Amino acid sequence: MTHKLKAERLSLFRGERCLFHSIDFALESGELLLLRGPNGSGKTSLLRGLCGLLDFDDGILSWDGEDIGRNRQDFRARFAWYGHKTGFKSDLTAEENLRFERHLRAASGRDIREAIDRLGLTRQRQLPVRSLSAGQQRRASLARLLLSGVDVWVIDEPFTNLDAEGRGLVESLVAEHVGRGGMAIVATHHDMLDGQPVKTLEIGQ
Amino acid sequence: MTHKLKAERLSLFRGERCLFHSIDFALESGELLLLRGPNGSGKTSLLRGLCGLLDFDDGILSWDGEDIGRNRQDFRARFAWYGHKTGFKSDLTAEENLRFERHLRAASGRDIREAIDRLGLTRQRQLPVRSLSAGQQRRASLARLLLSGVDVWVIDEPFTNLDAEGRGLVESLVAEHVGRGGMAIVATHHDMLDGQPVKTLEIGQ
Amino acid sequence: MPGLAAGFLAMVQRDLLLVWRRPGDLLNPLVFFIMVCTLFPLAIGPDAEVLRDIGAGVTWVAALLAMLLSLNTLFLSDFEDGSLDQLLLSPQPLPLLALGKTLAHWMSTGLPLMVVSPMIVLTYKLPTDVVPVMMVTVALGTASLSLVGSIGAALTVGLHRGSTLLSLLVLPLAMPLLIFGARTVSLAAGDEPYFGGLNLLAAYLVGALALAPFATAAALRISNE
Amino acid sequence: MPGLAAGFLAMVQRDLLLVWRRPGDLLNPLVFFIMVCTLFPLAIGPDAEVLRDIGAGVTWVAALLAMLLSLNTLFLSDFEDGSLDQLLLSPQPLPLLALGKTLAHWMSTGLPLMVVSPMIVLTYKLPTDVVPVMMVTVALGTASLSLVGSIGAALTVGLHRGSTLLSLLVLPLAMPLLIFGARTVSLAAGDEPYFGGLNLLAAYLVGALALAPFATAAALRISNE
Amino acid sequence: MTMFDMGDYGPYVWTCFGLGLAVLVFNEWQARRRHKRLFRDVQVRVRAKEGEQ
Amino acid sequence: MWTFFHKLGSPPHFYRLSLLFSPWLAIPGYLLIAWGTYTGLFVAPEDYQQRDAFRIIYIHVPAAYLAQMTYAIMAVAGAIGLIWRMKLAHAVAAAAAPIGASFCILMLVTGSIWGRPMWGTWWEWGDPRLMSALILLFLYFGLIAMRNAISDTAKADKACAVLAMVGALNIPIIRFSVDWWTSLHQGATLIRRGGPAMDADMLWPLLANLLGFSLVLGAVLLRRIRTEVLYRERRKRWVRDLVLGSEAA
Ligand code: HEM
Ligand SMILES: Nc1ncnc2c1ncn2[C@@H]1O[C@H](COP(=O)(O)OP(=O)(O)OP(=O)(O)O)[C@@H](O)[C@H]1O
Ligand SMILES: Nc1ncnc2c1ncn2[C@@H]1O[C@H](COP(=O)(O)OP(=O)(O)OP(=O)(O)O)[C@@H](O)[C@H]1O
Ligand SMILES: [Mg+2]
Ligand SMILES: [Mg+2]
Repeated sequence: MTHKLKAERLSLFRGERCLFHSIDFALESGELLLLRGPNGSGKTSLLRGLCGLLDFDDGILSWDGEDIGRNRQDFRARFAWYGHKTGFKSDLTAEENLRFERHLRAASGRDIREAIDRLGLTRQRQLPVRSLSAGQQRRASLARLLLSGVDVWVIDEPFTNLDAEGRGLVESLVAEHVGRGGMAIVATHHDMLDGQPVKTLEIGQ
Repeated sequence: MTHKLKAERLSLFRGERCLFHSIDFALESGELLLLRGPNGSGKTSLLRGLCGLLDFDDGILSWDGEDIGRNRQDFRARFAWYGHKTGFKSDLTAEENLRFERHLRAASGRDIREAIDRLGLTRQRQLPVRSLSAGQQRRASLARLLLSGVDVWVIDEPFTNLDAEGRGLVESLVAEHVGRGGMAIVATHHDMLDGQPVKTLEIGQ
Repeated sequence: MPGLAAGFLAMVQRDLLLVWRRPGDLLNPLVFFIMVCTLFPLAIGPDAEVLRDIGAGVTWVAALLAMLLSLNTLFLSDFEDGSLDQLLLSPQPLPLLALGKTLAHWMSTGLPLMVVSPMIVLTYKLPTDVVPVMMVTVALGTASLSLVGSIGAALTVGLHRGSTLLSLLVLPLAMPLLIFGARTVSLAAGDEPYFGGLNLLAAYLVGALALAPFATAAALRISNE
Repeated sequence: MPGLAAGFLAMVQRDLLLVWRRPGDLLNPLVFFIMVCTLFPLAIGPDAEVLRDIGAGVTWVAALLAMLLSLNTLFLSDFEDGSLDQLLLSPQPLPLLALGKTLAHWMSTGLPLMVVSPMIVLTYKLPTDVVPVMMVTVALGTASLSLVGSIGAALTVGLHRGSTLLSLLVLPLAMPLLIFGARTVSLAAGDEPYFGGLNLLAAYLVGALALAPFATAAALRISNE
Repeated sequence: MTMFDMGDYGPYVWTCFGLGLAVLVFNEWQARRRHKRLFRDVQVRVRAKEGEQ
Repeated sequence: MWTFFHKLGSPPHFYRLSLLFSPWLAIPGYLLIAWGTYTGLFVAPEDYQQRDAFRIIYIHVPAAYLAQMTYAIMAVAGAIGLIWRMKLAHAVAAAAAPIGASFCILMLVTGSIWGRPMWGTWWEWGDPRLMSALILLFLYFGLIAMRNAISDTAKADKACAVLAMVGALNIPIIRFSVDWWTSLHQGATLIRRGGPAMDADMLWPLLANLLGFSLVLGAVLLRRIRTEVLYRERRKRWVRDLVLGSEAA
């Protein structure tokens, strides 16, 4: 079944400044939206607004024609968020963190161990998240997306701190998800999935 | 006057694991060393060891033939560190932070305002560091390097969160510094200063 | 989606696991409580009669302060490492998750206080038959404090303000607990009837249990913008 | 390189500026202190004689606790935002910078406590001519606490252990201060000679001033690995 | 038998000496046990590593 | 002489030699304690004031001295480790803390048991001598807690060394406080001008126990240091050989 996410006239102010004004886009199942813009243009803020972490000052966000803002709770099961912060407790191992999050949202049915192996953290399985290197922490929080059975992946700068192999991994994860009929919205300064059909939204010009 | 930084047989353990073993390199004024390696290979740890934030388990680091480990304090004025954390108090503006740091180490004689303008933060001058976007924070901490009159820049993943323009800025800053006879040691997953002579050190193979 | 009970229990379990990994957090309020209770005799001097007079008061002030101080971090680490984002975005009802966190908080702060409170009875030379009353009042009072305090903690989490604001918010709500609690123990120590105080404490707890989780959830959404 | 005095002063100035930006931090220990001192009469009841007996003790315990709790964050935010790295890498002598931070800490915690301490004298119905003694002992005691506490804060900064460990480390060192301080005020309130205690407090301060910055600097280097 | 009464202070004196003995025994035992455990631990680990190679 | 010390400082040698030394301390130590305790309990005359209760002195005073001596050892070892970067010194400090804490507890418990018949109370808040003993215990607890809190051994060593040195400076301050206001506790009877104020019959068993406890401390300390050394060197070649060698034997 295909879904449709539509944004109309989104705008947001910060302090005295208008970060963005009247942003529109529409996204269907199986599509990827790349969000681009210079530093400080408001990409992170837009993404946080999309998944419900902050409120836009104006505009409507709808899912299959239904206004999401009307009743956020019904739509929470559809969005997953991957930001600058890991969202993991740093005293627990990645596995323990993921096992907890199992109970928070629908799962993709994948095995936690398997996901950890896929992200190349097999040897670090026993380490608390605190002891992982910068890139390893980013990898670990990718596992959250992989394990969730959620429609829309909202991703902020996924390539940060990753080596070439890790960047390839992100691309293939997103491609897989989109291929299975998911949606993804990705803010990044780098190119991604070259040669495949992606929508692009530029902000802050 | 040219200087020489030399590392012999550096090694470091973390927990049960040997992160790296017997690393050697030598660097002269006007040279750039790129440090490369996959996630978790110990780049960050090596850099922190070089500028004196942690002790190696073995090996000698020398400056113009003098053992640095013997008396670190004498060599602190030679290294500047740019890591994952901004090193700024987030309640102060970038300018206030930089003004404080003026008193900590030798200055390059550049004006603080000028540096801020150069990094594209003119409009954000009044904002506390907390309110800056991810990329703006990274830019602000680049100003520290620019303002310090220090021989060796030790830089960990400078491109993180920066847009294309910001990445160009980093490259030109490093190129300028090296051109003026400074040294720079940069850990990065990306290419840098293509076509110019750089030394490369691979770890974690 | 996983069931409601599963989410609630997972929340409690995660927070207890965290405490287990860092027993320091568990000991924090406990050590503070014991510290306050032992510092007093040191500073005041060993006069047994004075000690007996202030025993109940010291215990309750110490317990209140210990709880207040531990509340500061109730949501702070979740806010800082981004896991609060994940909780807010979860389809699980937030009041339930908040209640889970509060329960774990009480189990790791109020419960230990309750367990050591008899020690205070001895240190301050109160009659030993006060012990059960002391334990019951401390249990009821700290549970109410956890609940009421969680609202304050949620309201102040993003403000980077330390615990002043939190104390100011929670203290007026906590004052009745302090006064009833200390009075009940004093009365019991003087062999007078004390059931009125106990009933009030219990009623307060029931009210807090019914209202606090919703207020906390609403406050968390506002604070995390 | 900029001069030593410049570095020291810049350090003091920066930390005071930070406090100024977030007055909550300044109020934190102060509010705590006032809270402890006012909660006691509430919990114990208004018996003037009992209050007079415990006045000096309560003040000193409250001051000690307020200082201990504020110490926890002395180096924490510097550690977390990476500015501790920058301080450690600076060619300025670290003990001097540490002393600067400690001075700023005292000015934003100990000094306000000193200023409000006369209020306590009134609340607890102590004779008013105790006021100067109270202020002097509190000033000396809190300054020593800032210094000694900075060692503990530096030792525990990277451990993510909350304030338990810190309290455990600092408390033994602070106990003499508590005992001398409270005793001196009590003696003064009872019109007895109290200069011995003052001298001891002063001697402690001088010792701490001479040694603590070096210990703190060493501890910071160790903790930040 | 009166020797063991210690006047009326028997209980006090004997608990003290008992505790003294207990502390001595505990220290000796703890020291030996820790060494034995660690030694076995290291042995297991080294053997596992040798096996790997 | 120097080569001897140098050898002692090298872990494998220390590991081997310590096993040889420790019985030479332990056996005379336990014998002295046995004699001292027996004589103290059954031979020494009773005190004219405290009567038989005074016999607690034969446990209490050695415990008190050892608790303080162990702290001194720890602080000095920490300083040596920090200043001369001698790893063995850190091992000594790490090994000493739990032993010292155990004697400190013994001192407190025997003291308060003694206090019951003598002063009519188990514990007296605010008594300077009692408080200083308690502070010493807290210092031990702080050190042990901190060592447990830091997972990296080298870092824990350095941090504990700093703390031990700071705590050591505090001890004289605490002692000084005793003179300032009156204490229930007895003044110095052993070490004071004009010689010990004690009957020779009472004194000799006390001295025997003091020496005996000290020797036993040395023996136990050696054993614990040995364990520490083994732990710290567990990745080294000599440990591997040692461990595999014992398998063959
Ligand atoms: C909890 C209670 C007690 C504690 C913490 C305590 C602590 C100490 C300490 C630390 C010392 C060593 C002092 C030094 O090295 O100069 C000591 C020695 C001594 N204690 Fe106690 N004590 C306690 C109770 C008692 C009691 C009740 C008595 C007897 C009535 C007693 C009699 C002695 C004697 C005779 C010495 C030897 C003094 C000397 O030779 O300097 N203690 N005690
Ligand atoms: N206590 C520990 N026990 C075992 N391994 C540890 C411990 N602490 C850290 N490590 C390991 O040390 C390495 C840290 O290396 P470092 O942060 O220097 O990596 P890096 O090369 O900078 O990686 P990245 O590119 O991801 O930033 C990681 O592999 C981590 O798993
Ligand atoms: N209180 C404030 N007053 C004015 N401007 C603010 C305030 N808070 C934030 N801003 C501005 O809002 C913007 C934050 O945007 P956001 O973090 O969404 O940027 P971004 O596009 O994600 O940037 P980056 O690529 O650097 O991550 C910044 O330009 C910042 O300066
Ligand atoms: Mg961003
Ligand atoms: Mg790194």
